Amino acid sequence: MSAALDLALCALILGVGLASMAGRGVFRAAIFFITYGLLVAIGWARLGAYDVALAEAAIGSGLTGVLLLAAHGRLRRLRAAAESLSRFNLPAAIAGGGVALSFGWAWFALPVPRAPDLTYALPQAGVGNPVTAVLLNFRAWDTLVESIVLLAALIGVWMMARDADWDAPLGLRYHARPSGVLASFGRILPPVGLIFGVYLVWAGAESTGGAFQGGTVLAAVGLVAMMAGIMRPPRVAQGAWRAALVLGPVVFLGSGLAGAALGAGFLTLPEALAKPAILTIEAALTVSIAVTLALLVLGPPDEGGQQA
Amino acid sequence: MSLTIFALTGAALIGLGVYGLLARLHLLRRIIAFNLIGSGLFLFFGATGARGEILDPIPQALIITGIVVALSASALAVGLVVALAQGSGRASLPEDEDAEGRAP
Amino acid sequence: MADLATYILTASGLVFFIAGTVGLIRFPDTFSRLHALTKADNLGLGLIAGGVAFQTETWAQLAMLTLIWVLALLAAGTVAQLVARAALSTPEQK
Amino acid sequence: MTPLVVVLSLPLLTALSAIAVPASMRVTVALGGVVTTLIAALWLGGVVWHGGPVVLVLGGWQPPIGIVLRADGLAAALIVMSALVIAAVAAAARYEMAPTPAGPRASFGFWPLMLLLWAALNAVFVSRDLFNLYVGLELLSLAAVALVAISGTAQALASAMRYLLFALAGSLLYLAGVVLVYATHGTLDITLLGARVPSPVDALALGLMTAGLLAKTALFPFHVWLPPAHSAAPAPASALLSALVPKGSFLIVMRLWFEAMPDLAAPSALLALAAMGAIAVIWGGALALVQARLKLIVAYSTVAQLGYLFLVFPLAGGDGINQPWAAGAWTGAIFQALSHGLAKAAMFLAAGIYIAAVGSDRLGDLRGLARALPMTSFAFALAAVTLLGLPPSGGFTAKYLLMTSAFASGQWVWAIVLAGGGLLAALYLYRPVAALFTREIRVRPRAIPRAWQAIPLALAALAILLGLLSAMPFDLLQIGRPKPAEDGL
Amino acid sequence: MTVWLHIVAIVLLASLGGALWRVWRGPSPADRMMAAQLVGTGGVAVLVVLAALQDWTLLVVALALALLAALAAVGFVKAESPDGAGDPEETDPPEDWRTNSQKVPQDG
Repeated sequence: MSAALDLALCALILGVGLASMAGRGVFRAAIFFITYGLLVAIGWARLGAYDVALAEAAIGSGLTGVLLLAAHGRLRRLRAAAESLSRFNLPAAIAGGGVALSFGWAWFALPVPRAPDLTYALPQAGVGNPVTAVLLNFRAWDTLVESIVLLAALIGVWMMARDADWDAPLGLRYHARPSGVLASFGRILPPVGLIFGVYLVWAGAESTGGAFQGGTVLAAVGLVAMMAGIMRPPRVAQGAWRAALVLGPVVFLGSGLAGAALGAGFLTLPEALAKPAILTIEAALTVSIAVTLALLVLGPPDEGGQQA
Repeated sequence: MSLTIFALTGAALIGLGVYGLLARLHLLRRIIAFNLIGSGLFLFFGATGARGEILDPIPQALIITGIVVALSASALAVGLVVALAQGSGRASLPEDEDAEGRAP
Repeated sequence: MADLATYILTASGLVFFIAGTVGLIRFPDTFSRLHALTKADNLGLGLIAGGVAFQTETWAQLAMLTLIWVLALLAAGTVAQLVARAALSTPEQK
Repeated sequence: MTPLVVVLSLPLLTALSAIAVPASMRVTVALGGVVTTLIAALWLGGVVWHGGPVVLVLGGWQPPIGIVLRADGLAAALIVMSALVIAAVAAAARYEMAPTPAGPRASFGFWPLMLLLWAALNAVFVSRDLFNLYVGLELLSLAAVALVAISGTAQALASAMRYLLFALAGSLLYLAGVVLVYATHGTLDITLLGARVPSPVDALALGLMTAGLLAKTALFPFHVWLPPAHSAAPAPASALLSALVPKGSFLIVMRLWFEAMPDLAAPSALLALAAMGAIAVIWGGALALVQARLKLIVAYSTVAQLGYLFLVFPLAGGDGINQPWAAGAWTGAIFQALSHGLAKAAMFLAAGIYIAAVGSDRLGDLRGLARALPMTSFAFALAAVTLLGLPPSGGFTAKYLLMTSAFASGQWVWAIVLAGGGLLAALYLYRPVAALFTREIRVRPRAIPRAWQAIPLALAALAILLGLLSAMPFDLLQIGRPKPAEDGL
Repeated sequence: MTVWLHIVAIVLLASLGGALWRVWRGPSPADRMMAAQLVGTGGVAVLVVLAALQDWTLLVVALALALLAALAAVGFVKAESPDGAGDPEETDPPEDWRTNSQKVPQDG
């Protein structure tokens, strides 16, 4: 029974993946990719990877979807959204088929699993959720660099602005009917999202959740509020927002350096301090992730003028 | 059984993404293709991490990191595509435009 | 008893979901499809959540189920309204 | 607080500060960070030279649970070279990127992106964890692509997009291999992988990782993105991109083939790597010969010069690792990476000065500039000496070591490639040097501050010095070399 | 109960397949978007069922999906509006929506 469920789910995932690559029109491809993220999130739920399911639902489906749809809208207005008729391309199909087959072969050729033994390490990690323990303690350096990757992408996106627009607020100038459905939605959703996002960060220490998932939820409701015209997007020149961007990485790096200065070692969390330290880092990181993700999706300042 | 289903789905998704990346020239489509490859890879990885008696948390943590990195790259790529279209009116690379332009 | 309620509620939920999908496939134009859709699937979700609610172990789970349904309703109502108007205001396009 | 921690965290911290502080303080903060990190990098080099490899077990968690960083002689040498290049680039960027003529957008972005790129490089040079390397490479690539796009022209945006496509394809290929490695061995640590139980999946994993890294290193035939991208960026960014960025992914290829999976280094695979490198030397040189713009000549020369690096694989890899000539080949390749970094940065910074002076980098417009900009033009010529491999430069040491290994191992063909590549370099570099040093002046140049003119000269002089004082870096590079080679010495 | 919940999940997925057919066919963007919305609601329902079947923690994932369900659709209606930033409910586009910006772009 359970295999039938997985088979049905995987058939849908594959079908949606195929639909997002086949056919004409990038709009349809983008819509399929949104549903794809949702189905893959269910797939992660089936695999028992609940933290990943949460991340995929929030990032893979939610934020990437808005990103793609907004990009499509901009391209359509620039008359660059049209796509030529898709033709079957044999060399590409051979390459794709070859890659798929080699991974299929690899799955059956893999030796017996040899996961690292975490039994002695987990009790010292400070948090009960093993995924959070890996992200914030065992492999904290990865997570720190990853939060910086987000930041680098944001600076890169800002570099796409026209020089004339540089001082303008980020993204497009969103507006909506003040008493309309969208505005009401933009007022109701953020408080709920705020509570849920904070809950996810707090709960992530012991169960499903974490800074990235919580930050994504906060970014998403912030985006809704901005698109509904409730909240005004910041400008690059606003120092408080830039401080919010770097807060998390600074706290993270600062705690790592404190460990080194106090003799424990770089990025080392003494067992007694591990839990409060992780929660502090996660709290700061959530703020930065939320702001960074929201601004990433918002895009560079764009006043809609023509390119000089 | 179920794990094999997920792993092979992941393998097929990687292949699909590779096909799309090579065969489709519109840059937004290529960005989706990258995401498909990444996601298929993660699905494969997730299946390998679930083979043992207890679920290995390290692949899960790596996958979450990977999802965030993929979003960063996608956002930068989307920004580039829009800026490119603003400057040139095209959303494909110059060397691909002939191929793209010939189509009806 | 609780199990029976689950069976009945989830089965009815499925009926609504299937009805919504059939409407989505069969109805002739965009607006009638929109109409059919938003009511059927939200009722379906409500019934399924109601059915699952009989299996919950804690009040928190029950509260969460309720919240899920309320949020889905809110989203669906907003989205249906906005998308319908967007479809009205933009001419037919590919 | 070890120097390694400082070298890793200070560029990050400075980048974060450069983002947060007001525009008026940005350059000061960035330069402060650059100088301090340069000192820390030299300190690290000294510590490694005297005390051997510096190891950092992050969080106290040994692999396979945690991540280990290790600065061996190779990593330390690359860190010191990067710090020198970035110090020069930052000094030049004071004139070019802040705040005019580049505009507030470019000057906002350049400093944090440069520092993030630096942080990524240092992280990649010392990381022993394959997934951590993936995250570091991703940071490196995104910062590099953003630096290309900074100019904002349609051509720069298209080049950046092409670069990003290659970089992302490379990342995914590499990640695919990493996934297979973890699924097979349950560890990502390079040292632990060196002692792994071999599996049939390993070859696929190594192939995928290598292919991805080659795309990022722009080895032939994956080089097409490099020249347009490197020439479209602002000159200080071009210097970073050409001199430093490809070394990050190349170092990982070396770590994989020499340390993680040396047992898979079959002669045919090593031959294929070197053959691609040899074609890159010839093809890149030939294309550099026909370019009309200085930055494109210099960028195509990067394609050629990176090709030399891959000659190390058949000369020092596989069974060759136990041969007496392996040490020379290995050290020669690293010398090539170091001297190319210094010389190439000098060339791009010189190109930036020419563009600032005459508003163009077409060879015709550069005619006679040596009289107006003697220091810069002398620097360009000096850097050319290194790229040609003429004594007493670092490039000479590199090519001499590779050449003697090629003769010693009986692999004559690589010696021919080295000689042919040098000849081609002489031809393609003769054109700009001859144009610069001719008597007639085509365009009247704008005045350039003397301090700015001196920056490329300092770098070019360092590239020469690397050859003159080659004993010290030679010793440094032997520290922490892959084990089997030590028996061969 | 376990078997029944499996059946519910499978039937739900099949119904999602029907909605996906509408995403493929369109014809209007609104059709595709609304069908994707149905997939979203159905996905929440599947996760609710899986929560009962596997682990109640999955309710958190379902909640996140429900919370973000409207995000893509809001992005869609924004992108569909004439300037990419509007609202289909605005009967007459406000004249002063650019007042907070510093410069008025020159059309041409």
